Amino acid sequence: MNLLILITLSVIMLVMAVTAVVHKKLTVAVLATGVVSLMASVMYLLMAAPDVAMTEAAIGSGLSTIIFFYVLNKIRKAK
Amino acid sequence: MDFISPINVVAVSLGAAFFMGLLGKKAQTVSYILLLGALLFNTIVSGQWLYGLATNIIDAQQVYTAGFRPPFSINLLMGLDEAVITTLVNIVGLLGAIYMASGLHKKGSGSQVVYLVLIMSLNVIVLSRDLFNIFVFLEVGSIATAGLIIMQKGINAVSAGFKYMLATGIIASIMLIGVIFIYRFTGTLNLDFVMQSHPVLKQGALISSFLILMAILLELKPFPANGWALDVYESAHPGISAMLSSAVATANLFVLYKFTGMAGESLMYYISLIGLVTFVGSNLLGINQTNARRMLGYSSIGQIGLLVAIIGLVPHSNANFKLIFIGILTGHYFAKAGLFWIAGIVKAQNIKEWSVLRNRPVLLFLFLTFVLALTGFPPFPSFWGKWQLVMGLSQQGQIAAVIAILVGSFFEVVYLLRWAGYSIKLEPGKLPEVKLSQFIPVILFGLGIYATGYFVSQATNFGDTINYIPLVVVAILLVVDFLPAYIKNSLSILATGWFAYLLIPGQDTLKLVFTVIFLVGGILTLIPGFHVKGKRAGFYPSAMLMFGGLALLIEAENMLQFFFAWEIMTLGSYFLIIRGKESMVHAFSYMLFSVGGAYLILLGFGMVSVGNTGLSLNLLSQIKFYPVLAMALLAVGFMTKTASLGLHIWLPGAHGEAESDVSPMVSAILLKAGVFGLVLLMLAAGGEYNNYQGLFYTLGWIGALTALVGNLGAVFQEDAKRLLAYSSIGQLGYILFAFSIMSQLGWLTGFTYTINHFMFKAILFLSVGGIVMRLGTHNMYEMGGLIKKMPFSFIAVLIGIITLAGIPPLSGFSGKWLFYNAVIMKGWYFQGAIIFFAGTIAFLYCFKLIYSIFLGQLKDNHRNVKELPFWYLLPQYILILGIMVFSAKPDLILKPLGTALAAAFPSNPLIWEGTKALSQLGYWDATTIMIVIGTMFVILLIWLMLMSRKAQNVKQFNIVYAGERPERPELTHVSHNIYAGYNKALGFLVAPGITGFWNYATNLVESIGNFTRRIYSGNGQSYAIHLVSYIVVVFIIYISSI
Amino acid sequence: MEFTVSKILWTLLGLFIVLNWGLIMGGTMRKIVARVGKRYGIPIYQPYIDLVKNYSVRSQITHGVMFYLGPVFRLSGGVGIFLFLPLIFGSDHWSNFSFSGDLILILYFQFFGMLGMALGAGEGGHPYSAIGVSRGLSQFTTIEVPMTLAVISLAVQYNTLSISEIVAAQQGGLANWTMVTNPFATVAAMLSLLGAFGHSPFDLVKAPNEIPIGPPTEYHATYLGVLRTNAAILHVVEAALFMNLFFGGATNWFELILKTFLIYFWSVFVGVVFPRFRIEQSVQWFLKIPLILGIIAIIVVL
Amino acid sequence: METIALITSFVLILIGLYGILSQKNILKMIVGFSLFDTGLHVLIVTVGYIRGGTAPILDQVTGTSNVSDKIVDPIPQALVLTAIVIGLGVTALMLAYALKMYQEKQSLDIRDFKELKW
Amino acid sequence: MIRNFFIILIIAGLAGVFVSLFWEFGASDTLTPLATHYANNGAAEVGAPNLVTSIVVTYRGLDTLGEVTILFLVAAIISFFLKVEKKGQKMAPPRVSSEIILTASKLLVPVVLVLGIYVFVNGHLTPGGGFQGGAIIATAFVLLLMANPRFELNHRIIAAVESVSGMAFVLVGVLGILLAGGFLDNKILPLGHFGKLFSAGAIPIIYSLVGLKVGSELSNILSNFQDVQKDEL
Repeated sequence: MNLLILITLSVIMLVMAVTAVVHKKLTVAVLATGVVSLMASVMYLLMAAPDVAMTEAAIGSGLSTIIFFYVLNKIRKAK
Repeated sequence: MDFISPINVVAVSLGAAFFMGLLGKKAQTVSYILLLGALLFNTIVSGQWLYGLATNIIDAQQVYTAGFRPPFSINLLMGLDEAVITTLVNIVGLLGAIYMASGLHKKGSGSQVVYLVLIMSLNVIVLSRDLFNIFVFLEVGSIATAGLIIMQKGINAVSAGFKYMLATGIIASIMLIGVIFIYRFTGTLNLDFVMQSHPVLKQGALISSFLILMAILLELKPFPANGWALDVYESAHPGISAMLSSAVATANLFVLYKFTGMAGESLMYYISLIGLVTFVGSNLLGINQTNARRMLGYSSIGQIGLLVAIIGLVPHSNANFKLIFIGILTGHYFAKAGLFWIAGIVKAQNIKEWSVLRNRPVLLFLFLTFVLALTGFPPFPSFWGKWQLVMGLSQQGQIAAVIAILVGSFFEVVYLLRWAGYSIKLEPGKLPEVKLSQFIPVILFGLGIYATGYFVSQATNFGDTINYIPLVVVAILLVVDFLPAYIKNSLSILATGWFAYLLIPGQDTLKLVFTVIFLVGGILTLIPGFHVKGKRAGFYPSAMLMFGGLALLIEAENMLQFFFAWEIMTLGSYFLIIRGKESMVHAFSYMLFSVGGAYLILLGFGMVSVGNTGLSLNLLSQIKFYPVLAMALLAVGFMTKTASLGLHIWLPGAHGEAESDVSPMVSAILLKAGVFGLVLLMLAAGGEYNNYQGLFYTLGWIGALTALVGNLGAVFQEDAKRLLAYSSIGQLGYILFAFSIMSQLGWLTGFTYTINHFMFKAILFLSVGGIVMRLGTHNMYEMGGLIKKMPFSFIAVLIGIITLAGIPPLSGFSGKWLFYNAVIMKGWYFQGAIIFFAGTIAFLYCFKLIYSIFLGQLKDNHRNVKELPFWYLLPQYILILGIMVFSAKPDLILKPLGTALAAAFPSNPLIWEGTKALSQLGYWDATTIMIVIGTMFVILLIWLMLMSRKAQNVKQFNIVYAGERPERPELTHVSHNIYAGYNKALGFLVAPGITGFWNYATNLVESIGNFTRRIYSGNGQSYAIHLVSYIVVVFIIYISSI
Repeated sequence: MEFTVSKILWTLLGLFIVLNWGLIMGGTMRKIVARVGKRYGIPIYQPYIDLVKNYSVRSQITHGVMFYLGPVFRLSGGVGIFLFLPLIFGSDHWSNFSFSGDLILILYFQFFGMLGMALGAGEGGHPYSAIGVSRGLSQFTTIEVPMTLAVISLAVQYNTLSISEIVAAQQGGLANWTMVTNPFATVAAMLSLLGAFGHSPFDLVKAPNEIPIGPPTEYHATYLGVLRTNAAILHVVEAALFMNLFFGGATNWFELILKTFLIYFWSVFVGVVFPRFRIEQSVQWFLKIPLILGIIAIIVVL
Repeated sequence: METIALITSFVLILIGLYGILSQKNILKMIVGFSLFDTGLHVLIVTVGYIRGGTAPILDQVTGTSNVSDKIVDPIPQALVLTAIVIGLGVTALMLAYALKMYQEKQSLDIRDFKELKW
Repeated sequence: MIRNFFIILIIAGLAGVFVSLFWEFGASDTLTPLATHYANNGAAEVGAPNLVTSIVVTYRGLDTLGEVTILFLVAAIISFFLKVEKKGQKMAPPRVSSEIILTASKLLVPVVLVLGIYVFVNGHLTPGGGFQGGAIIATAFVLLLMANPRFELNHRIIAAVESVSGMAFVLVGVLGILLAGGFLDNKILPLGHFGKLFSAGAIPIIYSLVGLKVGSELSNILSNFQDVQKDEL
């Protein structure tokens, strides 16, 4: 069961990662990165690492994404 | 004595940093004082440990955090190595903060916090024994650096900072991968435990340690994956660049050193390779730089590469490893920080604008100190380091590495000394105001580098045999440089006399000749200095550096002393030569050849030391490792000084453009240093019965061709001093040839030529130099008719050229006679014929010289020219006296010389019957010849006087001239290109083929550099690609080798 | 050897003989050249007349000390070579002061006179003097190369540099002469002799004199007398040197006079036949055939 | 399980790296960095994973003795915590740089910042 | 094109490095000796049930200090880096946030803050700790900003919290040297009863300080970006 979930997570992560790299729109890319992080934190839970999962969720998918959006927003405005 | 635990460095720094964050923007001064306080504290802690550990008051100590022993917790180790490195880091941290006082002030507490944290993190990475901990603090350091880079305003710093972050981000990630896998494969993160588990033995652990080492190597900016670092060096605040170059690099190097225990021997090989490639490559690219700070960046990277190479090359168990490392490290550390700091004072980016330093002699002095320290001149630490390195590597048989190191060093010398030349010679602009806070750190580092140099020298093998008295004399002269010239001149003469007094008594005959030439010659050529009015700033320290070096050369008993003296002398002569008005370029090329030669000598000495113990010069007679090659290297090294064919192109300019009284010093005296080296070498080779016949045969041919080309070159000169300079090339060719004969007569010839050349070239250069000074032109066709204005000089020059040409009865003929006998007995007929041909060519330029200057038509603008000053004539006439004595009684010198040579050259000696010398072939009685010719000349003169009646002196233009009457002396003075026909017939021999060769070589090097540096496209992403591909390429090479 | 009074007197006598023979030989040669050119020519004793006339000219000027000393140097050169050259083999009286130096001394002492003359002419301030000197020196350097090779060849052949010993080695008939034993060296040296005497085709050196200016005009009167004296002595002495080196020397004055005449005649003969070379031509010429001959001469004795 | 995680982490790292090396937009490069970091974190956690282990928190399930047989390795987890925070710091700083660069040049193309070269 | 090909090539190379590591990897069933020690003795030595916390705060406390320093550095750098000289330029007209966000933020912020504090105070007992708690606090701050873009955060207060907590962290560390076994030793306080809130020595204190510090630092960073938001270019 866990293995199946893990595989699914992996696939989502990789697809999102590729999206993040190749997609032209920055917002999409940033969001995709956030999703990758989020999936990773689920993965940590599966791998018995709740501390890491929390941190990744809060920092990796949360704060990083927010900062990204601040910057994106700023740049969009400047345009 | 209580030792403060090094962990307090972390605690105090961070505490202070956090507190400074609290202070906010209003209390900048308070926070700046806090910053200095914390940095001072760090310095005291590490200094205290250094003192304690160095004096064995205390043992190396482990600091355990959290109260657990490793591997359970992170521990720090404070040993002697760590103490040294942290002290270096903290000192430059403290002084850097003082230097950047205004910058840190302006930016507020934020930048001060970042600065402090950077220094703290460097301390931790040096001390920590935990891999992950080191990773964390490396990251702290990179982020702090990225923050400090943007202290400097402008797009350049921002984009450089971003490139830096890109690169360090990738590097850190690679390192993290390595660290985590090391944990996976060894089960620990503690460095000592990792090493105990021998990661080399397991493939996975090996790859992990490879990644860690690659990461730290990449932090050290290996060529060519280092574009990001260059941009930082160029664009960051100079204080920060200084910090990066000395403190950060030092700490990272130490980390590399700590980590090498994880790597196997095979990886060490690649580390050394990476280091060497970086050293050579980076310095090659440095050659094309015109931006001072970028150039310093290239140099930094090169030096760091060298240190990396040392870590990889020298076994850490080798007793000298630490000495080598510290020597080169401190040389780089002090010099690079100092130079970057000066760069901040100067502000100018282009190296040609650095002449502003001349407004502040102290600053210029410090600048030169740092540049010379970087290039590895004595007495700076890198000299000792490099010496020991070359010796050590040679003994390991790593000749290829030695060559790479020397090539890289040479490239570095090229651009650093060009820069030095610009700053000494170009017209200075306005120096920005120098703040005291900027000045103090530079001065302290200047002092530091001398002190460290002395310290390192004492630790070097045989370093305690170095005699520092000449350098003390130089230092004194530097201090009293504000005094008028005549006082300093007297002091210099006294000092030279004192050296002579110390050296001459009891000196063995062969060395005595050179001692007299070097030191008595030194006194004689210093005498004209009394004519100079004013201060003559910088002249006397340089001159005494040269004469001191020459004295040390005589005294040298081991190879280290010899090389030390050689470098000191080279340095002094460089500064003397570059004083000439137009001599910047020529001094530069002189220096390049000299340094190249010195490196060959160093390599040669290295080869000599292979398989031998000690450094005695006597080892030259028992070379075990490729003896012929070693001999040849040494010989070629010395031949750069004697300007032998192929290596001569520096000489005409250097001697021709030097100041009037410097030309005789460098020509009559300095060239003999090369001869001295050759003499030592050839004696050691075994004298008459040596195993190097082929080598000496070649040298003989080179000597003969040098003589021909030198003399022929002189014939076509219009510049009086260059004519003499070319003549020196020719004369030194004779000398090389004569010594190469390797027989007693050959050597007597060599010595006779040496002595004669010393005397007549000093006379000629003094006269001609004085005349050039009086007239303000070098061109002979602008002179003429000066015999009436300068009769004494005319007599001196006449005697000089008679001696030069070897016309009986003066002593030049002794040389010619000995030469013929030696050549015929040796059987070198064709070489001999070439030399003879060269000798007849000498007539051409002798005539041109004396005729164009003294005879023919006096020019209108010279009608009021006065005779040379007394101080110029005095040494000339003393030397004329010398020539007369040597001409009439050559046996005074040649007899004892023959006796001294008999040991090495027993067969076919010169036999003396009274004043008559007999060889197997012929005979010659100098005294009788002198009497016969003298008497005959007087009688014939009387005959003419009896026959002629009241010869009437007529005016200048009272000559028979077909049809018209000359009105201007210029039209009647035939001098320019008078050997046109000769040029048509033989000029092709002096077509600048050799100059062309060297030009081609230089252009080739430059264009390779220019082409290669295009990889630094400025695109940060490309730099990232370089980084990753570097890892991949090294990995592939490495993995395929194991 | 000592400087005894008798030695000095014998030497002076020798010098007197050489001077007279030189003058006569010079006159004879000019006569011969004139006859070859279908002219009547001067009387053979003309050089004596010239000499007396020059020495007795009343008015005289000088351009300076070196100008004055030039002829002295020149004459010293000629006389010096005479002094250091053993003239008659086996005769103690006629070996002059050759004990003070060997062949090398003579080779190098040639320069003494040339240098003085060049300097003296230089101070005269006449542009053509300098041109002449520069041409002369240029040509001279290349003349000396085959000469040197020949001398080296000789020294190797006879294993000595002493002229007396070289002559001694050639005694005992024509077959022992260097001319026979070492023909290449002899030819090389004889070719360079042409240049040394400065007759056509190697007389560009004197070309500026032909229009009535240059040293012989600046050097007038007594100076010219001294120079003429020197020329007379030098021609004989140089020929005698070649005689000693290549043609078996001379055991008596008659042999000396005959051989020197022939050697000198050789140069005049060639001069009459060949036209004048430009200076670069002569330089290159000497560095071709004579040089190759010289090299062969050395290879032969190796 | 760890095999898949390991492969995922490696591939993530490589994708991130490809982003860094190939994207011209600075923000996209930073996105690449984020991916790289995430991959790294997954890798570290995977290294510490023990089959069938529980979270390294001592509770009723694990008890306090012979814990070592029951839990996964806590050390990599501790390390990854640090790494995540560091990653955030680096990303934030890079973004600040990106912003500044944009302010200076109105461009986010890395190729436009080539004033310093050679 | 060539460039892209080359990039793929070197990434393939790097993949090669990974593959070689991958082959060596092999699944493991047992802990490393080091981890075993922590697992079996952690409770006794440090007294915290959450082993990750023991390691982060005590065994590898120096790393944590460094990590906190990094955030501190980043905050400091960004603050002076992104600072724009305000030259009396016009403020952009405030964007009126939607009612929902305003209400939600008023409601949520205190809850989130309490959650954050709970997470780091209980860091030694349950999953979570200083970093997570700090991040959560920062999230609360984000909510505030979202609700009111013109919300002026008092920098002084944030800075004060940041600095004081940092200094306290260092102080506790130094106390470890003075009172216990070494820098950052948690045994300056009694280990207490295993599994209780006030146990594990100084860990709760340190982790709380870390939480405060991380929270304030992250907020600081965010507010710096936010300040840039407000300043027009």
